[in-house]
Amino acid sequence: MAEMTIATPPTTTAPPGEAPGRAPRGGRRKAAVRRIRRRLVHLLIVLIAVTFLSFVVIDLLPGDAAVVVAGDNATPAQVAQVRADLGLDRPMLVRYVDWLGGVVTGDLGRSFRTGQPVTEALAQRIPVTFELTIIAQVLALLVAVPLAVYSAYRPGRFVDRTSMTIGFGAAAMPQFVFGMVLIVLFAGGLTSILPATGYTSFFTDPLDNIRTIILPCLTLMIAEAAVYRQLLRSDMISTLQEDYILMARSKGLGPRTILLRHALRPSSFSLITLSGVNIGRLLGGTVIVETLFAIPGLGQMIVQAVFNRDYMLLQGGLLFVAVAYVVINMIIDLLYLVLDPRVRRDA
Amino acid sequence: MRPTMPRAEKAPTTATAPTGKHARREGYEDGALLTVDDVHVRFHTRNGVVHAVEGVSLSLSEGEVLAVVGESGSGKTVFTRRVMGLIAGSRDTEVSGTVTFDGSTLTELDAKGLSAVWGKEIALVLQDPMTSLNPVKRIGAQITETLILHQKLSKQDANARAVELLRSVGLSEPERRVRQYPHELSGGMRQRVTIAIALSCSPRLLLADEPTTALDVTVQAQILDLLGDLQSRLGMAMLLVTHDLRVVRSRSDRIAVMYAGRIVETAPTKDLFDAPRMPYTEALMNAVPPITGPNHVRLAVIPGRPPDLLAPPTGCRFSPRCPYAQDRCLTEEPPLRDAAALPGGAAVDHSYRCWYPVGTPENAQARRVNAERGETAAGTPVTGEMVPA
Amino acid sequence: MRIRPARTRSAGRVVTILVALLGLLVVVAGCGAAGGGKPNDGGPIGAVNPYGSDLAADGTPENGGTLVLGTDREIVSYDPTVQNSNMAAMAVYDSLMKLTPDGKAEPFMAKSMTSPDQGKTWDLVLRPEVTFSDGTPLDAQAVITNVQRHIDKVSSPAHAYAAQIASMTATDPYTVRFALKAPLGVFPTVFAQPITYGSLGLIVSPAALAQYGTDIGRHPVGAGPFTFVEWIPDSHATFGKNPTYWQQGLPHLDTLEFRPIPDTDSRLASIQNGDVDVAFGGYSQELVPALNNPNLKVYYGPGNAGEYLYFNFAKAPFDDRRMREAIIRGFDLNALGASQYNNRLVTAKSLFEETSAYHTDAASQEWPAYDPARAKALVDEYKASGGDPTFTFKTTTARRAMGEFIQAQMAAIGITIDVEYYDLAQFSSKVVQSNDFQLTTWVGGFDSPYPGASRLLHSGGNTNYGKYANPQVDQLLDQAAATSDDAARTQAYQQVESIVGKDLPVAFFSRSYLSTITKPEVKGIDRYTSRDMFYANTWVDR
Amino acid sequence: MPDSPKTTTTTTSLQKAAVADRDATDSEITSADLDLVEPVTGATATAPAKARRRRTPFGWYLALFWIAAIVISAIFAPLLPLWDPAVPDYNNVFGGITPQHWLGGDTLGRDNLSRIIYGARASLLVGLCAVLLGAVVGGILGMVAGYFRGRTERVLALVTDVVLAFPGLVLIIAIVAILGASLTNLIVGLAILSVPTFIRLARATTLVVTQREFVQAARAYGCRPMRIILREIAPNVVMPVAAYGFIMVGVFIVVEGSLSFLGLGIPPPTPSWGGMIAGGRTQLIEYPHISLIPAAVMFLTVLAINYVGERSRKLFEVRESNL
Repeated sequence: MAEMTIATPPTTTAPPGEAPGRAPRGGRRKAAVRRIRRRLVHLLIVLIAVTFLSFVVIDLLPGDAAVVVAGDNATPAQVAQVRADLGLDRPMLVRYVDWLGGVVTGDLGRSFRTGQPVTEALAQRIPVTFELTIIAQVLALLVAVPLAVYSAYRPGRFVDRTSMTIGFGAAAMPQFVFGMVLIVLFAGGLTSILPATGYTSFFTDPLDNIRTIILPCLTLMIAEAAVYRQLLRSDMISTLQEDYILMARSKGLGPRTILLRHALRPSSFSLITLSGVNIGRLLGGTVIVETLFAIPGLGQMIVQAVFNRDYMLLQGGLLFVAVAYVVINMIIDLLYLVLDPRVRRDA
Repeated sequence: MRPTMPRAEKAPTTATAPTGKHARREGYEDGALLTVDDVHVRFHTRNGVVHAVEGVSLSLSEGEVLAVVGESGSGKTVFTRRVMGLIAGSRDTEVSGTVTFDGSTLTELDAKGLSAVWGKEIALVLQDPMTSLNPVKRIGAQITETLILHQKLSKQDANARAVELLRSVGLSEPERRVRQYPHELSGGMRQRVTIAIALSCSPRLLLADEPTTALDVTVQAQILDLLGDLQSRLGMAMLLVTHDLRVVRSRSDRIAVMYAGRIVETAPTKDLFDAPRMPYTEALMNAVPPITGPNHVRLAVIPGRPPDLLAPPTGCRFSPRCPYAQDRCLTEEPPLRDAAALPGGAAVDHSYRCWYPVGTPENAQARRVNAERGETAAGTPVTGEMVPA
Repeated sequence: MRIRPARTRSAGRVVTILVALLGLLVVVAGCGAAGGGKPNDGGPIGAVNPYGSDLAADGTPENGGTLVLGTDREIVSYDPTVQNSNMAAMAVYDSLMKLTPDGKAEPFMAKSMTSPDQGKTWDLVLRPEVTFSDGTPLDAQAVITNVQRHIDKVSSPAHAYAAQIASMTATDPYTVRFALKAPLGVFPTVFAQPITYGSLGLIVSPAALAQYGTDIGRHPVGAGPFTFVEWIPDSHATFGKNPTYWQQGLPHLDTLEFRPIPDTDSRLASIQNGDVDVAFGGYSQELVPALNNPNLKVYYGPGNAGEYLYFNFAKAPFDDRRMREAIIRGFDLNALGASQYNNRLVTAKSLFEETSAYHTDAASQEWPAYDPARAKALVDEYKASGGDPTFTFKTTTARRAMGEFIQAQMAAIGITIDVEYYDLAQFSSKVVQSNDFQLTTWVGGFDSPYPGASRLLHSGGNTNYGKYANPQVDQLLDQAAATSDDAARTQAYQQVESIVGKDLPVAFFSRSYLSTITKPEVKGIDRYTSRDMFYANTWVDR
Repeated sequence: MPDSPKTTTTTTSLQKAAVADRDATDSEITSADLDLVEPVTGATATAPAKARRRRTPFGWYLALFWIAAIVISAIFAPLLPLWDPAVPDYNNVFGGITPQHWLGGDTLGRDNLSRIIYGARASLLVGLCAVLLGAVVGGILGMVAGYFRGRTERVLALVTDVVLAFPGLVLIIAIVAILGASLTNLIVGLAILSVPTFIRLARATTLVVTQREFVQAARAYGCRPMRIILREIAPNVVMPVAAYGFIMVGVFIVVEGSLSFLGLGIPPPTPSWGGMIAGGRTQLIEYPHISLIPAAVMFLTVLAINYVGERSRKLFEVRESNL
């Protein structure tokens, strides 16, 4: 969902705590491996459950894929033929097992509508969505982290209050309104300095690529940045209450060192989780931005696939989103291992 | 190390009152390393104003150990942090009084000036080693950053020095420790690390804020001995804050007893133990420490609760809990007075804050009065065990 | 005791920002509101260069360059047997025949098409110089192979036309003889249709068909002015100049790039911003601003039929003519125009558009005018005769405004209706195809009356979703299609239009708004009113 | 030497969480807790003490007033002297601000003010009901997961991950397509999307609360689990869930707007803010008020909700920096 940005509360992500000085020191690496393995099994089950769920949901959807493929002029017999051709006459479970078999061998089938292999469609769209997502995330973090750090350093002061108000405002507008405003401002309304629609691959024309993704990325990042700032600020203020910050201060370290070297890392766990969740979410659906700016991304593909009942394409898209979710969760877990030494030992 | 007479009735104004300047000069001429003059700290909270520290004055010479003793909430931690400058005035925090360290007025320094003193000249050891080390930084890095900052050591030299420091605080395998994270060490080991950090730049003054409260009983003595050992070896002055009068008996030169944000009695250690004047000090001494059970469980040894600093009692702050409290105690706050004039009060530099100081006829009279009516003037019942034998 | 520092956030600044933001929004909105309420006096939109620009007046063409074209939907397939709206198909295939403004067909890629026997058999003569871009010749066998695909594939939009062919023979390498089951005077027009309506005139290289099989939809090879380079769905489809194009010296352009921009407002923004050189508009919301923009050039023709409502003749209440008339009489076109067409609604009161030869003014006169009182009376009459006038109006999710409008209009004449919205997939299968509706919306313009009118009005016609059946109309339509006599055809269609005005099989209310919007420097536009373009002559005056 | 008993400390839930995180079984945590007894006030601010007001800021009242005004007028909309929000007036199409129509008219000439007030009903209903549903379901599941741990927790973690790994928009489209487009179904869809987050939040809080003495005591007395959850745990979980839920109300109001852009919002003729913004979008250049006025109302409302929510959260959680 496009604007579920705020849907993860910071509390969900507190890294697991543990008793100090208790665990055996030697088994650290082994424990980390065990932890990862356990997560992998869990996430594999998630994958299977999600793909199965999507088959069930698709099966429940009214509207007949065969009718859509056969076209408005088709006769019933012809629709039946199409249905048989697409294999839609078989029971759902059979189709699922069949599809799963294909997934294992790397065959995701073909789009009902255009006949394009689903793997090819994914290969065309994933880089686009990926670029958009990552750049938007990086921009959001670049804006949010300094603001959050400074706001936590001087809570209630000008920077904090102003960025909070702007942030609240950013979270109070649907994304498409921002997009519309940006188009009016930069693409054909007041000025014409950026393209309103279209996407050029980086490998085709790097400069054009940057020009085409500026507005979509800005639209995506505004609300994200607001949420990130709020979250990091809150965690950072909490960290700044810790004794070790007082200790660091008493050592004579300057505020900059304390904020960046001592407080930022232990404050960043929730932010990393949320950012990860958002990347996963955006990879699956920047639909509104893609539609508004005519970006050939995955979100548009998935939504169009639902509307066209292009089940194979939809199934492939959902599989990718689920895999992305799983992989990102793994990455977050690994990041925890890197960032929080306390997690490393325990499992 | 002479507590100057406070101007208790004077409303705190600004940090640079003429008296403050005078005190600084005087302290410097006396060779005092640290002079604290009429320090006040007030927090403006949602529920009212908290008088955390009220007109505390004291001084500390090079190489001297001063113990600040008081219950939780007596303001000793706030006082320590104010001395260091970690608490400064803000919209919610009102401060006044001066703190002079080695001739310079800390209370007039800006953040930059303070940073140059902190860690280098004055170091701090906090109560809880579990929380005072950064959980995501290696031990070594937490030690070396002061060395690199203040002593301009190279990273390599700093690392070598960190190992040395850990060895000097009695940690085994220091080479391995520097690469470990705090959670991999026990509480006692961590406190040794914080001490190593504090001592890394050989400060002239160490503020130890309840350095053993959070530790197991067996470890407490070790840490205190270590501190004492290092203090005498390095010849630094130490302000040892504790709630446990026992532990400072053999480890301090002087003791200042704090209650409700004020110093209620101050004397050389031996003198204080020989002849406590303030009933509160007496009560602290007579309180029987728990021998078994978790160390952190606080037993109600002195009846009543520490005063609410939002609405402190009028008169003597201790009066609601004092077995000798008379009517005067409830209305009139006693000033800090010199004990030299009292019977048996031969010692110099012994001040107390009481209308009926222990060991005087007035006190005996008050005790009798209260015993007769079965309760103090504040209405606290007087029980037999409260009366010292 | 927990001490809570009273860190209060001085609200002053927050309040200031809040008030400032509110003020800004109110001012912006107020500016709009102040200008609101003024009726747009532009009036109905008339035709503007409906068939493209005057090639001679455009000046000397320049060669080279890339033309970027924004389309309103993504291509489904380049296979002519797959129904979809595909603006790029003409670029790669060209067309054997080409429609003239009066709805007739003239030879284009073919040399000629004639009937020796009043439309029973037809001889299609091809140009020997035309080859597919893969080098194979566009000969009689190629045409037969392609037409056979439409015959075999029932789902082809052109299947209905092809099904009338009894036999095809190659009388010589470049001549195909079509023997029809019955005479069809308009047979050449089915070789000139755009891909959307089904056309036999888009010819795919048989070699490519053999190579790609069912995948031909993604690898088109034709004899058109451009050759397929790549297609990345939802991103772009690129075409390069065909060096062996049959028209010497053409095309002018080097490259065509089609970009799908499905969002109407974004599409308009793109042409205004200059992201694209050409935008294929679908709605009045982009046509009107483009007409008002001096920096844009617009090509538009209202076309026949247009936007209309289907009555379902198989279900109450619209099996009763009184109710059909009541709906039309209760439908305030001025209000509709004001609310949804910027007051520039091109009202439709007849099957054929006003300038068409098949149109008579009498038919327009006959069409029920807006008369809510009469509509109410008709509804009451229907009720009195035991009918229940309530019904469910089904439409697509994109037509919510229309749903709301009709609901309000019907309420005014005393009919309470439910409105249901469907996404396009459900709408096709659950509503229209399965005939499960009482009243629904449609957009369906056409250039030539055959097959357009037959598809819509002939019993069993493949867009006759309301199951309208009038033997007289069927006969007239067949007659019009069969005859080779223009005058007889005109008369037959005029009669059809007149009967339609009486039977009210559908409720016409608007012509279509299918437009081509270009930057002024784009020259040599050659188009149908369905927006489909011939790209060989297009050039850019840089 | 012993200290006297410490007075009750009002630690915040997050501090409790922090304490428990260190490990509730470690005997040393209490000493960490004790440190909170001492007022630790940071503020390196060198500025002299000034402005010691402790007034609630004016903006807070302003925000509360705005929310109250919207809610009250939405509730009493039928009693207010408003135009019928559903009846078109073709003389007022795109109408400007007039004494009759204070906020002008929309594409069908319906009164904007009336539609905004009636729209508040739908928009607030979506926000409130979806959050309420999600919070109740997610809250209960989260408490169950956090209390029982073990298999229950693992199954719920799986459910949570599955929902999160499924694109929300596809879920909404599917629900609307399967069950039909209606206010109720939209609420159900949004509630399903919010359940995982509430599960996680409630679970995290429950983990902390369960470690506390009164719960441990209740367990030791052999109280039934459901009783413990409802009597002991739920009261402690409600606050954080409610604080987060309050913010989510604003989020969902905005989400409804976004869904309207895709034609998946509240189906007409029921007016909703998102539907009004999306409906006026095509007239944005010529008649911006049709889109922008509801946009402004949505903006201010969500802003006010966020502002009040953030401040209420702070009331329960005071933290000061050591820096």
